[in-house]
Amino acid sequence: MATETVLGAWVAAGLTLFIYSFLYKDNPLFKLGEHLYVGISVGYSVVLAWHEVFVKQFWTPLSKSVVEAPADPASYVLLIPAVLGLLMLTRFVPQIAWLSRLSFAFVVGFGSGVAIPRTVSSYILKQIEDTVNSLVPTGDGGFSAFMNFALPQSGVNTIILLIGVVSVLFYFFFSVEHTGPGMVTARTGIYFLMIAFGAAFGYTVMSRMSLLIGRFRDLITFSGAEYGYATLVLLFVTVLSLAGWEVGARRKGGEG
Amino acid sequence: MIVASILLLLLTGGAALAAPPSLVPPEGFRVLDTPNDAGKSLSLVWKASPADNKDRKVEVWAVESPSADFKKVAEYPANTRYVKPGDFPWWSRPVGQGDHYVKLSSSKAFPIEDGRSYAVKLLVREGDQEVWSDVSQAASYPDRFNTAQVNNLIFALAFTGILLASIAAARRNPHVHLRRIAGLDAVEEAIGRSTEMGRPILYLTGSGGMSDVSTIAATVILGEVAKKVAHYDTTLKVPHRDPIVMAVCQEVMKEAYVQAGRPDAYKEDSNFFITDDQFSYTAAVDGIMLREKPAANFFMGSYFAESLLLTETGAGTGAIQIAGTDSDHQLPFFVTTCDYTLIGEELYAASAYLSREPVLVGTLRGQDFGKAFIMGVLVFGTALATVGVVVQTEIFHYVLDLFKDFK
Amino acid sequence: MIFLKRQLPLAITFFMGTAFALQYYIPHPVSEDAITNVSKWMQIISGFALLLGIASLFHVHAVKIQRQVPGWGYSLVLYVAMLGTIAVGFWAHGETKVNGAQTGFGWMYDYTMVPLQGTMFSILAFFIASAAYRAFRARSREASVLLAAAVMVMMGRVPLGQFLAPWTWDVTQWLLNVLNSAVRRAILIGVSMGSVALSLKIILGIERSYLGGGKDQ
Amino acid sequence: MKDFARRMVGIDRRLIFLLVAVAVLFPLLRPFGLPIKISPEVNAVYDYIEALPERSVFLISFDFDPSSKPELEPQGIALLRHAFRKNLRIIGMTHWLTGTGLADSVFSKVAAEMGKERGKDYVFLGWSPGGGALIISLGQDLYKAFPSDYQKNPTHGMPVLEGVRNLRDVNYMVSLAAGGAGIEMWYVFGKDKYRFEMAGGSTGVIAPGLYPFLRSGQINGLIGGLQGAAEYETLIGQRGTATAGMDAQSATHFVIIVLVILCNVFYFVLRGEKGRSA
Repeated sequence: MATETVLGAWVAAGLTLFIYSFLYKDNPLFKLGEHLYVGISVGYSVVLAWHEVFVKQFWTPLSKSVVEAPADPASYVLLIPAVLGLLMLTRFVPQIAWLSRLSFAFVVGFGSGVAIPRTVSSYILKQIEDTVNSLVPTGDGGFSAFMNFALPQSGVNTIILLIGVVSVLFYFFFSVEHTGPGMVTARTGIYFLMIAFGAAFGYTVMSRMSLLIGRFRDLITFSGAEYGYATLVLLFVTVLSLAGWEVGARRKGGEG
Repeated sequence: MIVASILLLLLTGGAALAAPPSLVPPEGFRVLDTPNDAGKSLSLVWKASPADNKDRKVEVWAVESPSADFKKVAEYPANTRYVKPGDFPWWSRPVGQGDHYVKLSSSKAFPIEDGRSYAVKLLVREGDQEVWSDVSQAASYPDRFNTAQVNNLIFALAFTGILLASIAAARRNPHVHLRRIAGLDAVEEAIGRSTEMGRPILYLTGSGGMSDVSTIAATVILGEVAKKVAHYDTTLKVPHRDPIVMAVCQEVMKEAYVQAGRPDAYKEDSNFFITDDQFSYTAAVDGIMLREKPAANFFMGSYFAESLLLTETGAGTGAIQIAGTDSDHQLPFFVTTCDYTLIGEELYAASAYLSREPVLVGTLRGQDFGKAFIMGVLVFGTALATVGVVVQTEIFHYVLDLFKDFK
Repeated sequence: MIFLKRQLPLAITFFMGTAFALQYYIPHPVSEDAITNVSKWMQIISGFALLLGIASLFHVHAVKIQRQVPGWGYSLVLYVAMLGTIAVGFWAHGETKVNGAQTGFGWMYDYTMVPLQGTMFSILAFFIASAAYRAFRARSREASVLLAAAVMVMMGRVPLGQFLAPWTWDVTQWLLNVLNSAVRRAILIGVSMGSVALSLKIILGIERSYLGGGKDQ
Repeated sequence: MKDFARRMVGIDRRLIFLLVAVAVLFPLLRPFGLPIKISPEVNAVYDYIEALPERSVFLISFDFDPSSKPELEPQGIALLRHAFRKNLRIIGMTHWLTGTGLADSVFSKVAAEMGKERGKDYVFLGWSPGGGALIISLGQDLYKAFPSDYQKNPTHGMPVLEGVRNLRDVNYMVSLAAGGAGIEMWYVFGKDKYRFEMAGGSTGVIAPGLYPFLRSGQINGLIGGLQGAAEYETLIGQRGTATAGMDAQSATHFVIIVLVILCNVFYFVLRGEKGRSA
């Protein structure tokens, strides 16, 4: 197997174990791994931002169009976003920091503008449209089709959906006290909420466990002979250094 | 959908019954500029006929320029391309419900330019019979407004009006009625308890910066807690992970102690900075919980994975825990590990309720009007839809279409 | 000057906001060209915005190292890692692979960043487990309902659950498609109103926090 | 009883960590291979791709980063295998900067395995910032949004992109999302205006939040978490890491369930005690 692959396996396994050492307690190995992580991902972002945005999106197209049609002002249009982008960076020069406001105004204005009609369309109208349905059984199938819980669109489920949406909306309605019928609706709402949270809970557990499984699979791979038993060796090293650190800390504690 | 299927059923059924009739040209054939588009496209419409069936083909023949002669552009089975409910709103429907509608876009085979008139005719063929429709002409134009989405625009404008009105109203009187929020009542109890136990109170403002609505809400609620704490003079500890938020919280607390008439009791060091690093911060706060055993823990603001570690340790030390967050991915954990939880918008509501800041209160009211309206639409709309099906009428679509999303 | 600093930004926001909100309703080619160009510009500006965030992080840790605040060593580690990655990255012209062969940049990504990031989040699996044992209590009727639903989904979503109690599968499906949908839809509508309200307040200059403070990204 | 409960509640959490580690390790080393059941949500995606004619345009957006690799990478691999098998033209991209390398390697890996050619059968456009703005930009003019692909080849005139001007020419789209900048965003800024059919693949964490869109047909299918990935692997009859992981998944879920039950048993025992002492 290629040297860099084996080396990679050792590095990957080591860093993984460093992070897991937090399970014992917060310790230098973990902090080391964590800061490496931040540093490397920021570095990666810088490199990609440069090549993918500055070079591909800006420099190459601009120079191309300028070479093709130097006289045409349209060739220089990409300078506008570049200037706006540069203005953002004036944040770091207190005297002219206010210039950055112009570009933020531009970006935030655009963002807010495009968001409004699309939000209304996708998150409000479309949702209302799908909630408003006839309750009486339509088409064939009759009552049995109406009572079919397995079919999300069936009549009974339509009713439940309507009750759920309205009662939860009402729970987040702050202009009236939750008393009398309001009380009943709000309670219904909260129970619906709890069931949904339960589902979210279950799914979150599922996700987290999947991540763990993924990492463990790698660790198992790296513990193979072809990788020089990287995981096992490094596990031993990590435990040892943790113990050493613990002892050191104790002693310091003793003196202090 | 249903209506369409019934319609289709009738039509095909009818076709099956009828003896193979001699072909008649499609009734009411027209070509027109496609409505609500950016141009470069024409629309063809013609009436549905009981004789439509899958063996009968409809061919579209068009001519680019007067000089050139007609050529075939497209072909469909005669029992397809019906206008279904939901395709068009009643206020911008080029042809009747259930009739035929075909959109002809500019293509290599048949380029369509704006402002030029094109002649189109249909050829209907079944078996060896065939018959031509008469020629219809139209030109394509780009449109200035998409009328199909006018309901979307109205909704947006109406909501703007309501929002501005309610903010203005709140500026005049910020003390409009807002409902009590259970989580806030618990605050009193928690503070009382920690006073009698002589233990400190721990208050976290979450991981967000000052630009997060939830962090702002957290600082507002901190002010309220501080006021009560000042009365009882219990110790309040606020560990931070963002220097700016810490500075704000110091001001808020000082102010609260002054309002409570106990400026002397305020301690500068009750706000303190730990680290901006997520897990190290969490570990440190857990340490505080285990050493000082606070009787009450408050978790307000936005949280990520750390929420679990914090609330778990807190639950272990037997403290009353009150949470408030809009981080929905963490809510399930807060609900199961804390005694009270302000869920999502409740957190914003709480801060409006306490601060009575006109914009906050006004926005909350504005959204309430919006919600009330939508709840009404849902209930009333369902009733209409049901009645519509019972008495077999399309009439209610004039109302229901207003709350659908058209393109 | 005060005009440039206060009113002009607000004017720009208002103009951009209204213009591109209305653009949605205008199919005319003119409006289409407008959004084609401006959305393209946004890509480039966002690139700079990214740099802004990164630069502030640079700054924070530089200060830590200068002042030698406790734990400044880690900031140094962060710095070295960051500069190291940047160096390797530019050396490889940002390419992770050159005709099939992995570059140093690709290696760093595959063997340091991927495992580190993956592991950071997988720790949570352990914390969920210990929280499950020590904190997830049915302390109220609501919490009991929540836990019941959670257990149902945890059963119904894995083969073992489907194997031991096949009905949990169907119940889970119904729970997700109907009950859960209803709640999520209500929340979605509520939150959307909030976000529309915020957008409106920004466009109308009622909400201005994005102009001050450094936390706009 | 009560002392026992008290002692049990007080045990060192590291023991529980150990328990979880074992629950994951054991099934990974000794899998017991339980059958995977297919949900309609996942089936819908499979059927739609199955029904697409050859050379249809399939856009897949890898909107995640290494932190959710174990869940979404298998989904991506399964989808690509299926799409390549159907001879679709595949366009790949990502909204998540730190996920770029991951997405690219998945593409090259599966393409190599299926003997497909970059630029002819598929293209990976790479990453670009902008989120919603980027989607709008793609919807208006793909070549403006991505003048060149991830390997710096100009997108104009690429055989794979023949006849594709913008998102309107996409036949099917799937976003594999780990968060906000994903499925919803693709709908709101993409499908809402450019009318292509789309589905979602997501991490477990965000899956429940996507059901309203599934119900309203805003997305026509949903692949949720590792289970979803395993279902898709089963559908295309090529078992992968997801299927292999499901046994461990089962085990851990049951450990959690048992822990929750224990937790509550002890809680009620001790609560009774508190009640009296107070």
